[in-house]
Formats: sequence, structure tokens, C-alpha cells
Amino acid sequence: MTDLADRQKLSYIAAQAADARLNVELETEGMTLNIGPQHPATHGTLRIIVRLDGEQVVWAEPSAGYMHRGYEKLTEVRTFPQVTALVNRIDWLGSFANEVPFILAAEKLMEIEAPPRAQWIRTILFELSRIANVGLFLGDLGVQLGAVTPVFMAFRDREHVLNLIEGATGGRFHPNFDRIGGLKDDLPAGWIAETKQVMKKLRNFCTEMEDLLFGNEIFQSRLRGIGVIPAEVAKQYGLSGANLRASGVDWDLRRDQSLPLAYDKVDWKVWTHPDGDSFARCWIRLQETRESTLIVDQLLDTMPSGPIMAKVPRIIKVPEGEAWVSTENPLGEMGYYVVSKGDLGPFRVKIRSASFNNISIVPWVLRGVYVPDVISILASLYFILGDIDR
Amino acid sequence: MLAVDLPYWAQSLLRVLGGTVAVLLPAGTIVYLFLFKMMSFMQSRLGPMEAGPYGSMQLFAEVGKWLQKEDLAPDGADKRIYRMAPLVVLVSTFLLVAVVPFGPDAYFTNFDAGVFYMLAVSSISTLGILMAGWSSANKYSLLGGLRAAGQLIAYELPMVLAVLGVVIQAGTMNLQQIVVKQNSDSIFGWDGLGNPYILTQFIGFAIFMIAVQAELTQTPFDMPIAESELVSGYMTEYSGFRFLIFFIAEFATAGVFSLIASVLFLGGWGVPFSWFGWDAATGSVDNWMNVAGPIIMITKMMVLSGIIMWVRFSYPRFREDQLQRFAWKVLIPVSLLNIMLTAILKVAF
Amino acid sequence: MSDDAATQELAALPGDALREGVVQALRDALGDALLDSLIKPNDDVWVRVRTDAWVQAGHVLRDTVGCDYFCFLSGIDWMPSPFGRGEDDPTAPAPERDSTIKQGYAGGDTRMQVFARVTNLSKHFGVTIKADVADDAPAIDSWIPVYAGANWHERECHEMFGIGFNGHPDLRNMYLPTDFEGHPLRKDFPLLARLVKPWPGIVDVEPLPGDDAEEGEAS
Amino acid sequence: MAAPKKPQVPGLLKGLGVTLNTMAQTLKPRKLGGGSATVQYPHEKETPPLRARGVIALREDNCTSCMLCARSCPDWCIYIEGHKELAPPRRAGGAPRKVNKLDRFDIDYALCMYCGICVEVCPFDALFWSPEYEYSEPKIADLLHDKTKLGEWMETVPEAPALEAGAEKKKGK
Repeated sequence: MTDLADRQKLSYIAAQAADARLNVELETEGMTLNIGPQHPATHGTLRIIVRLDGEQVVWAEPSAGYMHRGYEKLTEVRTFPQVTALVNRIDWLGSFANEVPFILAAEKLMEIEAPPRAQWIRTILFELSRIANVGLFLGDLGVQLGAVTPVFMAFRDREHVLNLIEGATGGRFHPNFDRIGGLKDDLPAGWIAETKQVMKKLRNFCTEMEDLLFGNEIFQSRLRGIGVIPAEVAKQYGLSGANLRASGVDWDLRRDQSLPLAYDKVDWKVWTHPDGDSFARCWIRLQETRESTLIVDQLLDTMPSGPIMAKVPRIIKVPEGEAWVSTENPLGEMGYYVVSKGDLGPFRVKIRSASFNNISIVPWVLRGVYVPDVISILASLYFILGDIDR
Repeated sequence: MLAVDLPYWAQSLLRVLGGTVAVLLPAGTIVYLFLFKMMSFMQSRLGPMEAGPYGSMQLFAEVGKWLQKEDLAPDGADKRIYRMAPLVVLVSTFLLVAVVPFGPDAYFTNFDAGVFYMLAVSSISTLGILMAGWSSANKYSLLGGLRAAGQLIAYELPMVLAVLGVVIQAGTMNLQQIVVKQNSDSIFGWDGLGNPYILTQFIGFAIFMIAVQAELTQTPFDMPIAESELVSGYMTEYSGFRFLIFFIAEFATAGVFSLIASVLFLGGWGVPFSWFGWDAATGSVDNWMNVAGPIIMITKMMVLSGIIMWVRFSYPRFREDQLQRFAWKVLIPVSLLNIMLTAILKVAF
Repeated sequence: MSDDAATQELAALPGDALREGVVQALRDALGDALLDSLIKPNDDVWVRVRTDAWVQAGHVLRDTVGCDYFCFLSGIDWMPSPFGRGEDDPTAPAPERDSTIKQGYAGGDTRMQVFARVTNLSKHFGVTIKADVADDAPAIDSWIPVYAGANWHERECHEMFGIGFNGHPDLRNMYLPTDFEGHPLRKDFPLLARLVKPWPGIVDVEPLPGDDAEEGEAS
Repeated sequence: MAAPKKPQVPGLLKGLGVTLNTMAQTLKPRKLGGGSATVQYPHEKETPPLRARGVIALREDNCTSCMLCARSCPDWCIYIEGHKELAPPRRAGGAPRKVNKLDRFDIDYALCMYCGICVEVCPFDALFWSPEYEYSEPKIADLLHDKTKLGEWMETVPEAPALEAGAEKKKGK
């Protein structure tokens, strides 16, 4: 596999060099192209200014901020329960996962821990939101590369997951289900059996994606050897999640830190890929989706019984202090640096969102690629606008 | 040979009407059957269901919508060229359908350089696309137009070379003759099926279909349109009925190319002549074939354009440089080999 | 096939000895430029360095301590907000608000601080590092030479807090319009949405006629 | 599970197979487990789960206009006005009680972000979630619904679903 990728990479680089030589000889004029803010590839309103030489990118600069909602300021005028409702709008595709680190940070400051059953359900919902999020990524990836069908399959199977999330939490997109000290409610009857069914469908979906997209020779030739990010650069820019693991860095916050979640109770595996190219990033996400379904299955089997809420005061005042909690969200490392002054609401919340870092590497990685690769690299880096702009 | 002798004006009228029907009917059918329905089914949905039974009138609703829309031209556009471009693309389709034979006597024209004419005329659409891309005063359109020009010219060549194999085997460039040849020949003495060239010229057929896919700018060769990169490329600025013309031209050309492919490789309108004891040399084909022929043609066209659309809905697209490499490094050498092989075999047998 | 590189054993989670080592390494390298530090057992480590030692501390963290993963960089304004949560009754006199500036972990001397977090991916621990920035002209050296990814974070911090980053190549606004005035995340920047509209939570229950001593059931 | 290096069937053909399969699945009648994944919305409707947060319904009699919901609302989208009234005593012979009577209870659904905090904090069981979702309006100002409209939605409020095995018995709503 690597030799194939190498060969393609080499021919690609050679072609680029030849083009560049030709352009110097011909003294061609460049062209500035605005990709976005309204552009199908930016799924949202990200603008990328690229300077083109023919179809080759000489220089690229993303311009974010078309959707800045000022969450860090908004958190300062809200109480802790209200902030939970707010933050699940950051990465709107994996919204439950946004709540968890914030709640964990508040719990850390209050020095309470959710009961085991709540931890289990949190972890399950966390993984479900990962599946919903990354499942859509897999479909969207197809659209970015010109295949229209995968996205509908992704929507079809993501619907099952959203139904599950809605069945348990009441909210399809914005669950607001996590509470300091536990969860709002227990699962409704029949949910576990249904989830198992859905997980089977999702594994089938992963296989379909493998057949329809990942095994497709055109797909591979579009992604292999494109947008290579070496591990050192990835770390410097703070890339996280599948983007980091695709560069060969074995780092997963679900495994590599001790949080009151149930990840250490199940048998699962962190996928890494040595190539660091676009294909590796997409491939890791596919594998992780499948791994997530397996995690959910195991957790459902071992779910403990008991309460879902620890003892917390009715009016929540978080003691003075600072806490940093980050979790491995669908997009990567999502963390909250919560500063409390012993008030009803936080004093300052720094939201470290994954996409912000992931996209900040774009000027570095887009130099010298072709316009179609701009799209495929952006798609493989996978960002959610709300997660960049917050 | 027609049963009734028509005056010249009536023949002309019939030809014009027939040509319009032959272009619009396949386009509409392809759009409804494949774009609306097959694509939806492949994506676990039903597609349009509201306009007419099973949404069959949807196309008329869409056409009505497009006709109502304002005909916009960007400020910086080269307006005359900009307005002409869609028509040029559509004209190419109409000119193409002129040589397609639908039956022993049901044809618009029948001349000896049919294949040559068809290949020449099909590249007029390139001109229209380039005009559209250049005159739109839009960078995306420009990129799309340039990509289209490069791609269409690159794929013209394998198409020509693939057809050459058929011409060698048939020994004629007259499309009508090619059809007759395919249906009256025999495979090693067995004439139960005639000799559709898809069997002997399978490589040519495959190359022809790939080139058609590229000529039609359908996925996986749709970079000139590339809605996720170039936001529909050369069509970006068009709206209203000019967009409609592009749209019709896209699917009508898909239909016409399928017709041509079925003429060249699938035996066209004919059924094996041995079934009814017709004689190719004297042309003693029954008159009812003038009615059955078009139906046979349409069926074959539907199958072929179904395959074109099926591929379109399943694949991602190539990158521009990969596409060019594929054309020049794979398709052209293979089609040259095919010609050599055909020529050698033709001489040998 | 290297695609499925298997997971290694769960690496041991960090102990407090590791964090003490971080503080020690910084102290060795920076001397008294390391102003303060705090280790919360089994949780995290905070250090505060002098403003002029910010870049040097970054180098030490990256090269000596091995925190080569850049997590985030941001600022914090320690002044309590003069506006509260905007839940005041406009008819009542404005409530008294404490306006004393009290810094958080690892102390501080100025109203605003810059803080960042870097992580050691092989030993699985992170460090939160803070530095004061002067009140009158808040500025600090840029971290881009140390962590390239600090670029966007510093731009964001610049527009949100008005903190300058010396040596940053491109301190344009990231989110806000170019001619935006003010720095939204400073506490004295009002959140207008909460000021232009009266709080609907103000008790609006009409008492019984002749019963005006009655209070609403607000508590 | 890893992607095979040299697939037996070329990936291009496999892809065609996947789309063909899906088409067959969609064309299969519903009875046989096929059918499309979509429903034809105005003609058939999907039932949302019982817990779905569709719209907030108000049981006016229970409301004491204590303002808790309006205060805990993150978006400030609940507007309450009330007045005090004398109500007949609970026990015969008791003194008449002073109760808060609701004059206005508006929820601006254009602002509401459906977080459910108001339903949760309500100490008197006056607010409920209903899975009802068909109340879109052509004008954004029309999304401000008053207490009569909120009261009408009470009919659509379902019973809370039974809990999964292993859950702790809970009191309250």
C-alpha cells in the first residue's frame, strides 16, 4: 500500500514541478479565487482565498468568522445549566459530545462524580453522536469528490442514530441531556434493544461505504498522497482526532486520560495510519465509526443499574477554581477551560474546539495543490463551521 | 421506397418534427427515468411524487419554472457570446441526431460519410461550452470552460479511434450500411444473431462508452461542472431558459450518443435479417421495420444511457490531470492497438 | 499492511511526580522568571512565567519537557464584569458589584493574562502556562516560532482582548469586521443583547388592590 | 476489517453493486422489508418519540406565575404577567387563599432554543413537552404564542415513557 501511495505521490510532485517550471517560463499571470463564503465545499460559511497559477494553488488563506456567535462571551452571562444548552450548538452534528467535557469540568470543580450508570449512558450517547457526526462525514466526503449517492446513504443511516438520540434525550440535534452530577433522565424502555439493531445497520453502512467509496479506484487515486501532513507539523498546529492519528500519532483522549467515562471498561482499539494523507484521514474515520458501534454494543451489554444522578444542590454554584477537561470528540480534541468564581455562572470559559486548530493548518497544507485537491483536502480535514467560529 | 410519396415540404416538416422529437423525447425520458427515479431509488428515496402519477409530470413543472425565471447575464459578461453559447451546444445535438438511422427508411439523412460527420459535429458542443465559460466573466466558469475544452478534445481522440475499428470491420462509413452489415453478417458462419460489433469490437465499445461518458461530462469525468468545486463550472451564471437549454442539451446528447453507440455496436434498429429472410444486398426489409426500428432503437438507447447514468450516480470524479493522463496514456494506446488488431484480423479473414 | 497498526498497551496515566518534574525543568531553565506554580494532585499543573520569558518558556516546554503538542492559547480578563448577567431591574437602583481583581491559579499581578496549554503526547500530561500582560499596553511575544499553530489563536486573542503579540506576522481580525471597535471578551465590553432588553424574569405580578405590601413569589 | 490491498472484485464494480442493491431494496415492497427510507411528508407522517421536544405546552391552572421558568430561560423568551386573586378556600370554613392568576404567558418560539430548562425547573408541573411539531408560521413575529395556544397543546402531551431495565425508580414527572 505504501509503495503505491509513494509512487502516486512522486508522480504528483513531478507533475506539479513540471507545471511550475512551465509557468515560470511562460510568465503566466495568477488569479485570485474566492472559495466561499457560500460554496458547496465549505458546508457552512468558510471562505478560502486562494491564489491560483493555472489550477495550482500558490497561496491559500482561510477566512473564518462568518458564523462567529461569541459563545465565550455568552457563557459569561449564563448559569451553568444554561451553558450546557448553549455549548451543544458548537459542533452541531455531534452535539451531545460537546456537553460532556463542559459538564465534566464543572463536576471536577465541584468535586462530584456521576454514578456509574450515568457514566455508561454518557459514554454511549457520546459514541452515538460520534457515529452520527462521522457517518455524515463519510457521505459528505463523497459529495465533495463528486459522488452523489453516499451522502444519501449517510443521511439514511444517520437518521436511525438521531432517532435513538431523540428517543433518549428528546432532542435530535441538541440533546441538552447532560447535567452536572449525572443525566436528566434514564433511558426509555426498549432503547437498548433498538440501539443494538441500529448498530448492526451502521456496521452494514460502513461496509457499504467501503465498497462504494473506499474501495473505488478513482476515490483512492483522488486521495492517496494528497495533503500529506507529517506528525511533527500536525502536533505543532495542534491537529487532533482522526487528523492526528492519520499522521501516525497514537493519541486518543478516550484512552489516554482518566475521565469518569466508561471507556476503560470496554475492549476497543485506537486506529492509526502512517501515511498522513487525505486517504488516511478518511480511512481512520471509517474505522472509528465501526469501532464506535462495537464500543456501544459492549457498553449496552455491561450497563450497570442504579441511579443516574449524584447528589447535587438544587441551585448549582460551582466553587472557585479553574479546570481543564477535554475529550475526544468526533472532530478531535474538544476542551473547556472553565474559570469559576463561586458564582451561579462561569467567570470565563475558553472553548478549545477541534476544527479551529484543524483548519489553521490549511495555509500550510494547501500550498502547491490543484483546485480539486483543495476540496478533497478540506473535506478530509473535516471541519464544522460552528466548531471553527464558535 | 416509402409507402406513400410525400411532397418535399411535407418531408421537410416531418424531418424537423421527427428531429425535435428524437432529441427531446429521449432527453425527457432519461431525465425522468434515470435522473429523477433511478437516482432516487439508488439513494433510498422515491424522488418526485407529487406532479402527476409518480411524479411523471415533474419535468413539465421544472420546465415551467425555468421558463418563468429571469434571463440574467452578469455585468461583465460578453453578452452576445454569453447568450449564444447554450444554443451552440444544443445545435450540436440536433446536428448529431440527423445522421442516426431509425429504420430502413426512417432516417433524416443518409450519406456515406456519416461516421465522419457525426464525429465532427459532436465537437461543436465543445465550442459552445468554451464560449459559455469564457464569456460568463466568472472565474469558476472560466476554470470550468477550460477544463471542458481540454477534456472534450482529449476524449474526442479515443472516440474517433474506437469508431475506426467499427469502420474497418464494416468497410463503410455510412451508418445505415453499418447497421445493415451488423444484422446481415454472421459469426463464423452462424447468423442467428447477425454480428453486432459489441462482440467483435468489445474493446472499442468500452472505449467508446468511456469517451462518451467524458464527452457528456458525466461523473466520473464531470470536472467541467464539478458542483462541489466549481459550482457547476461553465453553467454557473446561467439561469432561466438558457440553463434549461444546457440541461436539455446535456441529456439529449446523452440520448443521441447512446443512439449512436447502439447503431455502431448493438446493431441499431435492425433485427438479425436471417430471422425474416431479408436480403441485405437488395434491401428487401419489410416496411413495418420503419415503425419497429425506432422502438428497438429507443430500447437500446435506454439501456445504454441507463448504464451511463448508473455510473454517474455511483462514482466520484477524477482530477483533471488524472483524466488527461487516463485519456492519453491508457485509452489512446489501447484504441490504437484495437485498430491494429482489427485491421490484421480483417485482412486475415 | 501498516493500515491497522495495533494499539499498544494502555500507557500509564500521569502521576504528580511527572508534574513536579515539569515545574522543576522550568525552574532550572528560567530561574526566577518562573513566578509561580500550582500542582493540583491527580489533576493538572499550572505555571506562571514572566512576560519576557514567555517564548523561552515555550521552548523549554517543547524541547525539554516534551510538550510538543500545541493545544490552545488564549487570554483572560480578571476584572469582574461591571454589568453582571444583565438581570437587573431597571427601576431599582443599580446593585453594588465587587470590582476587585483577583487572579486565579498561579497568581498574577495584572488585569489581563495570556494562558496557553501544551500537551506531552507520549507521557500523557498537559501544562497550563500563564503570563501577565501589562495593563497599559498589553503585549507579549508571539509563540509562532515555537508552535506554528499559535498563529490563529494569537489572532483571536488579539481581537478579543486587545493583547498585542510582538513578532506575529499577520495580526488581522479573525472573526470581527476589520473596523470593529473594542475587544469583545474584555469584561468591560457590554453584551448588548443583555442590555437592550429588560429581563423577563423581573416579577410582574400585580398585587391585590389594597394589598401593596405583598411581594411576588420570587424566591 | 482492513481494506484489502488487492480487492477480488474491482472497487469500481463493487460500487455499482452497492447502488444496484440499494435500488432493489427501495423497489422492494414495504411488506417485504424494503421501501424507501423517506416518507412522503404531508401524506404520511413519522411519529416522533415520546420524549421529543417539539413544543412546550402549558397547563394554566397549575401555573402560579412564580417566574422561575422566565428566570432560568437562557434566551429570555418567556414573558409572564399575573395578578393576585382571592380563591375559595381549600377546606370548608378556611380563609380565602391568595393565588397568583396568570394574565399573560407568552413563549417566543423564534427565540426559544428548545433546551427544556423551563420545563425542568417548573415546581408546579405547569409546563410539559409535547412532540407536536407542525406549528410553523410564515412570519417570524407569529411565533410568539400565548397561553391559550400553549394550553391547546396540552392535549398532545404524551405519558412519560417507561424506563429501561436497571433504572432507578423515580418520582415526579
